[in-house]
Amino acid sequence: MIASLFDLTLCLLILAAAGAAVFGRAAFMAVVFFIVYGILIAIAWLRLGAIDVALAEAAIGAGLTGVLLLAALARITRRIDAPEPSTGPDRTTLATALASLVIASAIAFAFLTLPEPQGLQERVAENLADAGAENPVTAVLLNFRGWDTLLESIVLLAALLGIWTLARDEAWGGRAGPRHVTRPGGVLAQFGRVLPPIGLLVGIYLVWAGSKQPGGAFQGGTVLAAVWIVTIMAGLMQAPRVADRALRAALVIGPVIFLALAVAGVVAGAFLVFPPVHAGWLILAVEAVLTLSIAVTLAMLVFGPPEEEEKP
Amino acid sequence: MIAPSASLLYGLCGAALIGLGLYGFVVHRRLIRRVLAFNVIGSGIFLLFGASSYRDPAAGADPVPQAMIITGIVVALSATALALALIVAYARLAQSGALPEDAAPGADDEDRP
Amino acid sequence: MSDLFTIVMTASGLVFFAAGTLGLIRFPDTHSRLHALTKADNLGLGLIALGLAVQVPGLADLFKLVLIWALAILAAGATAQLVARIAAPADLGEEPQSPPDETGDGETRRT
Amino acid sequence: MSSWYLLLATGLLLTIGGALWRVWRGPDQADRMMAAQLVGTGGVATILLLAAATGEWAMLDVALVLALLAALAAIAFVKSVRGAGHGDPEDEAQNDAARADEAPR
Amino acid sequence: MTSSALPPALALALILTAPLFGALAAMVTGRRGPAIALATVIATVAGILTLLVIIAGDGAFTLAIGGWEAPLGIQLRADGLAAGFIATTALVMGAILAIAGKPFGSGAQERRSAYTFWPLALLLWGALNAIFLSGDLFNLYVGLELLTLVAVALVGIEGKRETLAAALRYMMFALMGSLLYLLGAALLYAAHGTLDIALLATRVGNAPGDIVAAAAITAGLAAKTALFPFHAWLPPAHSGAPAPASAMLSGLVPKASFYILLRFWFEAAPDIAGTSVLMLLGGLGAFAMIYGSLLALHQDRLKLIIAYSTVAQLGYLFFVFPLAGGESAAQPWAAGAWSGAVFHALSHAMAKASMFLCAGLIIEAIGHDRLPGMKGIVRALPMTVFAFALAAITLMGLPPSGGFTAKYLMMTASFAAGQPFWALMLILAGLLAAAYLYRPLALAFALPDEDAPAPKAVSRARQAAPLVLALAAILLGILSAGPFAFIQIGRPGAAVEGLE
Repeated sequence: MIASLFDLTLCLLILAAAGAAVFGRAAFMAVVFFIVYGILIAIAWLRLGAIDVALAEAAIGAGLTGVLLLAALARITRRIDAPEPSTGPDRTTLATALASLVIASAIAFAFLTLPEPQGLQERVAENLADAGAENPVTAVLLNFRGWDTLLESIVLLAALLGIWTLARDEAWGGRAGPRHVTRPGGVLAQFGRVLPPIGLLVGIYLVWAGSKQPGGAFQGGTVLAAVWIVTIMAGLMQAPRVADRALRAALVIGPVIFLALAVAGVVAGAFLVFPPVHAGWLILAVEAVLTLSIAVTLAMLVFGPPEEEEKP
Repeated sequence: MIAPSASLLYGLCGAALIGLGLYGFVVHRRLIRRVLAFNVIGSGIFLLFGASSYRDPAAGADPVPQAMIITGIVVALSATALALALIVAYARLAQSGALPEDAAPGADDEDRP
Repeated sequence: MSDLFTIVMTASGLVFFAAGTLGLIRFPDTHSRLHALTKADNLGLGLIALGLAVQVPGLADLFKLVLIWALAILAAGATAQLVARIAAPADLGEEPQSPPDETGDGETRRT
Repeated sequence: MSSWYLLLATGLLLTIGGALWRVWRGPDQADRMMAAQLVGTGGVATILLLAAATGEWAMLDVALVLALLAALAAIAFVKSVRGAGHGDPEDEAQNDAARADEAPR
Repeated sequence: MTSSALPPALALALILTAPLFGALAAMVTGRRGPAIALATVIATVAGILTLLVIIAGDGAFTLAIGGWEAPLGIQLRADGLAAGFIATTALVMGAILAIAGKPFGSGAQERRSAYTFWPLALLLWGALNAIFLSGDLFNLYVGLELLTLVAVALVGIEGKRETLAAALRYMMFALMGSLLYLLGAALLYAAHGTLDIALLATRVGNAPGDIVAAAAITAGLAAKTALFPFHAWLPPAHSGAPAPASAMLSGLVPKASFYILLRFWFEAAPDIAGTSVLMLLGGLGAFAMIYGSLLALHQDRLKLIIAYSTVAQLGYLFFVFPLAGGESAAQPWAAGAWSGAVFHALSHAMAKASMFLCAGLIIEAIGHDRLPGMKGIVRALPMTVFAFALAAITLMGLPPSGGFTAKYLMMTASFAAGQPFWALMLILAGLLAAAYLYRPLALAFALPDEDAPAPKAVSRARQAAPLVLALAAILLGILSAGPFAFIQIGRPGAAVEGLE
């Protein structure tokens, strides 16, 4: 009963935040509502028994996406201030609202009429012993559906390449993003010194714990990326040059090793196998390098393309 | 009355989020608002998916959809990052946060006051 | 006994959160709202964490609780100061830096 | 006990609702951002209570991540006020000199 | 099915990983793009040849990734259809990469576009191969997203205002398409506990969830394939990119989403298809065909003509749904219609890529692609114009090209099915294609203006690349019996009739 009350309240808050993010007049307000929305959704995942997803949502949805949006907004509004076209409730918006309502109702109907669930809980549990990870979600991510995860780690790189493509030609090779300046010894700089050790610890813990309990490469990698982002925003470090070989090696090392493992399976007449005997440490090793690549890639996604002209 | 189960509530919430996001995606012309709406739809779909895999709390949450959702969240983040970078780069050149066909007549010419 | 302690602590934690929110809603200007907020909700979080500290099964979880609270205080302290600098131009005799939120698109301006 | 935790968590959600109202009203960007910070702290507290209610103490990790990243958005915000998101938020008018050669084109 | 498990696994591993390895290597080294591309082509083609031999000899096979059978794991499915698309992709990519060495070669200093082009192009290839081999709807989603992000990046690679707008427009459509597809996949998993195509085939019925899922997946993929009314993004996106990128974007990328549609409607959910839905898809295709053709007629820039032609040509791919789906699926003509669509997809990939590469060479020679400036270009670029003309023959559907085989198969099916409307549309499509392609061809063969600046020379080796593609499209028609039999391998309910 009380649980339902909690769920109902949370759903209403989620809808309110999403509604404000969609309908809100000012773009900044919409972005703030979206950040809030991410926090609430992370809580919702806990109620759905999905702690791993909650971790990912807390780190990515509420954290990184918000930073990306705020940074983008600051850079766009600096350039444009022209009033944007009105989207008052004319006939098209009314039709859109109606169509959205119909589609949402159809989806809700489809959801309500779903047949008896036939999830894979049991099958995952049966094979968990051979999977090399006690956490079923990690077992699915790295082993049972490892090919998805491998491709996904490459999707991140594709996005980064896309972003780098947007650099101006003169700036190519230079440091990613603008150079952040802060007052030395100021609040931000102090904060940038205190946070990283803790964040580093938490990030590594999440990866390490991920094979037994909720956590894993993506969650840990996001935390590590966030730490790096804070350090750079606090002006304590500079973002690396996009032409830097070490940076590029760090970006690809995770996918490369994962791919190499996939090819090694050919010896056994298969593709992407973790032999049960070695699965435990292999998964941990793959996760470790993946975390490094994911952390570096995510941070570079936030920094953006190089902006300052490269000094010869 | 039967007490509404968590999965039912969150599933319907997900459906509603999809509808909300769809509306925003179509109606907004500023691209950054569309990216926001895209993310709302995405998380609505994930919520629906997650709720559907938790319909039998006794069996626990199905780990396979969870893994797919984590993958989906990362993919959505990649798409968002690229879209935002494109919008910023476009705004730099066009002084507009909307596509030409969506911009108000003359809005492109107005500079920052 | 420990349950009673938990109940008292968590309940007072909620009271502080409620007070913080009330301040956030009722106080007239940005600065006083900021003030009300950071103090009250961090205290609230601390009380709740303290209340739960007697319930956690392991030392690791206890450590996590402490870490969570420490992080929250650290983050709130830093961000409150930073935001205050932006939000309180009057004291410094500068022109306003944090604009009233008109960065928006004015999409409903004409309706 | 479980019901008690959930009841408290529901109460926390209501205070979060109050913060949402402030995000909506503004009027300054700073107001909105600080209200979002309250949602963050409230969310962390809610998660602690949920962990206690279900006995799934692994949920604490989520609270930990949320607390760790709560500051990220706020920093991105204070940075966004100056220099297209990379200027110094603590930079007052008198010490602009250091900024002169860093200023964005 | 095969005596040893090693060769099939090796073939698939090469096909799946070589382009990805190449992309990652190119991302690190920066200035070695062309060399890495060459190595990638060699490795991938070796894998593909092995695969073709295995499939032709032993038939289609599946490989459970990691040894985990569906529904727990992901199945790779290598059948005639997959191998056909993979082989065609390799041919097209090979030609494109061969020609891209000049515009995207690096000098002493690493340049932006010269750096990003190579990893992006190789990632595009890797994504396509992953899609063509995947037997799992969620894995297809990840592959599709990889493809989309790479394609968007390639559209914007010039970094000009118009191309960025085109990239953004494309991205908005593509994002929406992905979300719809994901929604459908989520609903299917929720209902059936699997996303494996073969397993879904036995489980998908007519429940509301299945219907909403099918609608969402179809709409999402249609948006990505630029089916009318989701076509608006395509022409500016395809025409704005540099020629090698355009060739990939127009020739290959839309085929991936069409391929998934084929897999979905004919293999994952064959029973769900109502006649009205299939008619709607075909009708939209017919509309796209007419609309795209008419707009192509009105363009004055070569690349825009080619891009609008893509809208038209993709349109009649969708005729396959009314002709071979639903109630027609069990009919003798279904195989012909299905094979016709596949032939069309493959020959269009080669011909369209060839045309964009030709356009690129013409731009290199005269500095722009405005039609009037092309007068008499045949003297400067004889091989290019010849390639363009051959590609045009395929697009018009004239014998003996692959396009002709495609049209012949589909028209036969159309009459056999008692739906002559589609045949009529196909004839109209050919006439319209002839009309919009006639103008550039006529100008190319005309006498050059006296005062026209002399075109720059383009090396014969580079002119050979589009020619090879155009010839391949013709050969596909001449030798159609072999490919026809090959793509049937492993097709559920494969039938023999259609080509007699």
